[in-house]
Amino acid sequence: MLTLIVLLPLLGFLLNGVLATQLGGNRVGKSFVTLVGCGLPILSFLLVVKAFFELRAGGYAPLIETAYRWALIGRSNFEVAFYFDRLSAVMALIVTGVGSVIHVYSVGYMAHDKSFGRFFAYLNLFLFFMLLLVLGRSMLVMFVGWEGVGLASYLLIGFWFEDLANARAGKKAFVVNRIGDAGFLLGMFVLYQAFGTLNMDSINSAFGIGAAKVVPASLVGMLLFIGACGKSAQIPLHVWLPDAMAGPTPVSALIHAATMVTAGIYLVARMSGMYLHAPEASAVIAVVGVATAFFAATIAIVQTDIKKVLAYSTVSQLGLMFLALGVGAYGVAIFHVVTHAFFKACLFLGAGSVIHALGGEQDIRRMGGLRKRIPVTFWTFAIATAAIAGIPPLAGFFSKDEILWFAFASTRGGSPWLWAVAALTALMTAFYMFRLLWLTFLGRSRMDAKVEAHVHESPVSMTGVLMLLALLSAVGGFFALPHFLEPQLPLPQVHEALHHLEKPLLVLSIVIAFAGLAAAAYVFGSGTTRAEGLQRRFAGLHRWLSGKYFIDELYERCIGRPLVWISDFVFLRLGDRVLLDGTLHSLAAIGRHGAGLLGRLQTGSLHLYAWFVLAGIVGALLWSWRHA
Amino acid sequence: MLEAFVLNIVLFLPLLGAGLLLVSPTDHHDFTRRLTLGVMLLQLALTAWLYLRFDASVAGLQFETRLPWIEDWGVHYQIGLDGYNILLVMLTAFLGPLVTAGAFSSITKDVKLFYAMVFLIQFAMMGAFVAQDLFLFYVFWETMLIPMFLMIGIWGGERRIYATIKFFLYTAFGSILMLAAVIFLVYSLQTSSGIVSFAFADLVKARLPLGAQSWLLAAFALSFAIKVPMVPLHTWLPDAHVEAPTAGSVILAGVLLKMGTYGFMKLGFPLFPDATALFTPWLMTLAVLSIVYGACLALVQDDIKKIIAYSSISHLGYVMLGLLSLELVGIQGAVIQMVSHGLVAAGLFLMVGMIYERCHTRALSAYGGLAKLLPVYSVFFMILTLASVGLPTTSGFTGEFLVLMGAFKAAWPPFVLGQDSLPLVLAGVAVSGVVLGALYMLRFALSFLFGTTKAPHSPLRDLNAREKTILALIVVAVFALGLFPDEPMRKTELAARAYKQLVSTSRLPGRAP
Amino acid sequence: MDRTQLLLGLAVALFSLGLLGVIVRRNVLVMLMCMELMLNGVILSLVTFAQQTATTVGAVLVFLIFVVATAEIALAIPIVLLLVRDKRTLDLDAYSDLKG
Amino acid sequence: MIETLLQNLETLLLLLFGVCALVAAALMIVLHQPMRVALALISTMVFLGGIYGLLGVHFIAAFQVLIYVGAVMVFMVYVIMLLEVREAEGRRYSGLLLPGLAGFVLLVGAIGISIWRSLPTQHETVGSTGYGISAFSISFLNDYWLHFELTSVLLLAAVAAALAVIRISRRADNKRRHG
Repeated sequence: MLTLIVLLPLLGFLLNGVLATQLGGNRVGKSFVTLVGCGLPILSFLLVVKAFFELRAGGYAPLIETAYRWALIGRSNFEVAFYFDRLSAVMALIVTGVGSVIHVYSVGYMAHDKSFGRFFAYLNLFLFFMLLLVLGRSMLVMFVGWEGVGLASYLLIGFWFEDLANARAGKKAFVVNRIGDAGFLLGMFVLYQAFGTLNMDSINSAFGIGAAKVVPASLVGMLLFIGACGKSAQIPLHVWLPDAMAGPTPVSALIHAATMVTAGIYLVARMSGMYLHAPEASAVIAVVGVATAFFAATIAIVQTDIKKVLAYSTVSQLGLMFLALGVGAYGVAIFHVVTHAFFKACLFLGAGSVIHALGGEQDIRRMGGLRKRIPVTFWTFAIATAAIAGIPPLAGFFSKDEILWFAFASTRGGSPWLWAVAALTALMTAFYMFRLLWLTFLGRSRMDAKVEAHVHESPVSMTGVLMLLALLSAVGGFFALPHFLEPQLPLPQVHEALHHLEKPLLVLSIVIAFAGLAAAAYVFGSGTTRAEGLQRRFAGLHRWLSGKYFIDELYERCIGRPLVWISDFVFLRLGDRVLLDGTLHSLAAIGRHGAGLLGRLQTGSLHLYAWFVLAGIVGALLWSWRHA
Repeated sequence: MLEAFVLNIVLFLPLLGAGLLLVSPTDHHDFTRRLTLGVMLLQLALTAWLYLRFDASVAGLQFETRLPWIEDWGVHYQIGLDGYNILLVMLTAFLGPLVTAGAFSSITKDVKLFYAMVFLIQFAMMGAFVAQDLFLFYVFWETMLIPMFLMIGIWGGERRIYATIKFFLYTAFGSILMLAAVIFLVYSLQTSSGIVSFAFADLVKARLPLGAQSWLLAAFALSFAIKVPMVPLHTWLPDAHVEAPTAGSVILAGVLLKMGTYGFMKLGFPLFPDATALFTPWLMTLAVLSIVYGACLALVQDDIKKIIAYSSISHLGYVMLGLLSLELVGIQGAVIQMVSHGLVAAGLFLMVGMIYERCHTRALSAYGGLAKLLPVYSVFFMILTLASVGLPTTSGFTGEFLVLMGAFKAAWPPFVLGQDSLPLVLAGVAVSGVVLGALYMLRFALSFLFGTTKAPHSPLRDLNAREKTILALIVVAVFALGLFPDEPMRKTELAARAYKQLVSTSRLPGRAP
Repeated sequence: MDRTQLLLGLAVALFSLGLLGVIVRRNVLVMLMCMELMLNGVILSLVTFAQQTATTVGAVLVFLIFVVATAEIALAIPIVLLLVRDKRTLDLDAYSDLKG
Repeated sequence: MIETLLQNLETLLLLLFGVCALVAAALMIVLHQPMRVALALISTMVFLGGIYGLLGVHFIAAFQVLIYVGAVMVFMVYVIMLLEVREAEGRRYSGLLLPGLAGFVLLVGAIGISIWRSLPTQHETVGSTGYGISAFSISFLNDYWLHFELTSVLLLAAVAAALAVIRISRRADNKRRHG
């Protein structure tokens, strides 16, 4: 059954990819594409639900299903096997559930695109790989999914490839992910040579019984975290995600917010058995996570593209999830993954609805006053915004608060300054999210007249999805997910001395959320004049933030250009052309010139030739004396 | 018995084909093409039958033929299949019809002569793979050179003379050193054991002193490394590829380059295990250098054929790395990587040939947005590109993954024991090839397929049925090897074990078996 | 100094004089004749050795040399005739463009 | 007494013939006229024939006179007469006179020393164990028949080549005449 769950989207990919594109000559119409493209993921979702009930009926003993043997080399058996436990059940539900609704949304969103079939084929391909990633028992299968979702992401970012910038963003995403994948590979190799297997349950239990001495867990943890950094857009590999917004908006919602980018969190949580023995790696994860959260939030404050704001917000939220992982609260991180999937998908789809309504406009400086025009979108967007900002009792509040609490009090590396930075991030999150809400929907309209005339609410297939996701964003926090996962992912111990601070901190985080809301209301509530004033006063800071700390430029200067320079100048010109071919050509030239010199001896004078004969005879005689 | 006979037929079928072409009419090009394709398909069918009959549980030679040839020198006509060559023989037979069909529309000059050359190369390559006698191997090894030389020289591009002479000089230089080494090797076998034989099985038994081994391995390695090619002996390859006609490039990349790695695996390392142990750090360094160097150079080329040529250098570096790792995983990976590269590079060169037929330029900057103009072409191109990048589920992944895993597994224990950290560093650098591979291939795909449409000739017609069939076959093979590599690896497993056994029985300290 | 050495010395002198003549003389016919002189030197040495070792192989070789000399002249003379007809001179230097 | 005298006479004659041959050969280098050079060569050959006779290989002496003097040199003299070259035009010697002489001295020295060093000091008398034409013929046709046949092939080739040369010259003539 697990195999079937994985294979259904693949079937969808093959059907749509062959029949509904020019590869098979566009044989089928849109209704077929819709039926296959949405039906199979929904079927897959239903199967996951069924599997979940089976899991529960079996007392949560993991379901294992081996599809086939990929390779048997010596004693190492590489099998394609699927593993279904609490963690993968949660992830699979999210992936197929949120995935299915986004498929449905896409039907409306992409209705007028000429590559309708190709789009659904890619989406199904993504689901296939994502399910491989989530359900794989072996790291090998996970890696296949890991790279595969990267491929799907690449294809979807560059979906409108006529614009070179889109294709370039896709390439950037793929290459940056590949850097992470290299780390993943290395970590995998170290584990393999230590244990001779790549099955993650075996590895975790091996660490559980004290294999930590055999293999440096922190090293492996760091290497795997490099992979997680790539996929989940953490510093220093975060640069690809904002550019990835070049893809169609449902893609941004599905891949670059709800599912794929959380693969890194899933990886760390899945390998938690190992990370428990890797305190150094965990500390690094926490610091990188909180730093990413903070810096991404600062950038999000000044972005003007609606999707870019959400993208940086995603990076920031992912950072918070890593913070939770770093302090050992794996269940909490997964909890935030789930709630984040709900409200971020809702936000992105809402943004998509806005963009759809405005005919492609994405700049929030040219929006405003949309509340009345597209009310459903506004209300769902507002709920999701409140959720991400941490307004109780919406979903984001619960998960974020737990992260903050464990960052503060966990015995596995929690500390007050981690909490302080995370809280500051939460404040900024509330601020920039409400800024977004305000600039987009409230206040006066700043739209062109032509655009304004065109504004319309989206079809019901889109708004229905928005409402469903908004509902989930609102109530999602009431599933006590960390406790559900606790048998598998135990929560860390809390410093006893700090226990009494839990309630005050809870209140504080509510205050923070409302403070962000208030600040946004103050700055943007009455037009943009105050905001512009602030921008003038902190012009230098603003330049840094809107330039995204010039990380892209830095990479370009320090890595991109030197690489090309070395390749072109050192390797190609100096190495290949001068050193190697040069040596070769000079050898050839020596031969040619030598032949020319010898050729001059051929004067045509027989006398000279005869003299040479004479000299030769004398020489031969003298030589024979020496060797007599 | 029947199988041994069929293997002989498989070997000599191309020669027969060339003979048939000799007596067939000159001007009936279509007849020539169909005849060639028919013979190639027959060869493929027979080879496939042999492949299925091949018993994976038997170590050593199967379907063997051994007849005396030059008895005074102990030379035998000895051929057979074993785990070393079974996949490569299959690859050669598989690519034969594709090369033939791929050249249907591109070769219009001296068609008969051209296909005769294709037959001759096919014959020589097949022979070099199935030969189990060093003398026979050498004869085939040299025979390969001549039709290839002619193919580039007659049907090549503008600088074909330069390219073909460079190709010839490089390979002939290596071959002559190898010949000297062969003679010395047989001579010393005779003096040490009194046996006069060129058979691989006998030669392996001769244990020479380390000094002699080193010189002999150096001679063999030079010859093989030129063929592979390993940096810094690679500069003939881009020129040869660029100037060769499509079929030439396909044969070169698909099979000919594997001669080098096959030679290392079958001859170079097992014959001289002690010297191999001595040379391993150097060879490994060169292999990793090839991976990185080839990738970097592919990054800055504008000629699309050169990009693929340099990527070949990079990919074959992985093969060498796997062979040198002496881990079962790495060795198996190296074999798969050989086949995978044969398929992928052949496919990419065929695709370049197809676009060249339509647009008559190989400059990357002349193209753009082909995905819009040629959607079907682009799909195939993308798949092969991703296979070249080594994306999971394609054959490239199987090869690269297992090779890197093997290299790492071999490098880790000496590092932990504090003996030697060089292999680990090299394995780490080799992993970076994964990133570089993505970088150059996607750069290629980016400016080739995407962006605003730009092509030297429009309107372009998309692939026809013949081209689609060729590419579809390759793509199917690529995925089969990526998804189900177990079956082929069963057939090579015993050979990989034997190779490991032979090479790692070194008497040198620090590398005890 | 016995006779063998004497005869060999004579043979050497004839051969060397012949070679000297080929080197220094300009007239083609004279050069041809000097080559004959060289052959004669060689024949003398062969006869001497044959006598010394009392075998027939030297004589056989001498016989062969006669044949070769005859063939050589039979070919050389027509060539010289051709050249003279073309160049109107017997001076060897005029033929140096034959080197190609 | 007479025997020793005869022995000495033979040696004396050998010396005499040798000196004469040498002088005639030297004359070949210095004489102007080709005809005179030819005559000098003929005398050298005749003297050599004498030497062969003294050594007891009469059939080679006969060959020498018959083939060389009788056939080859007559041909040569005929050509000289045909071309009517009385006066060698211009200089007698090429530019390599001095290097040639130096080489000559070196060559004579080198071979002379070689002979000196390599010959064992055996005092067998040359000519004491002579053999006749019958021994020669038998050995020739028994042991060296292949060489014999090859000489005939060589001669045939020479004839063919000479014919070819003549045809070329005739064609060149025709061309000159018509063109």
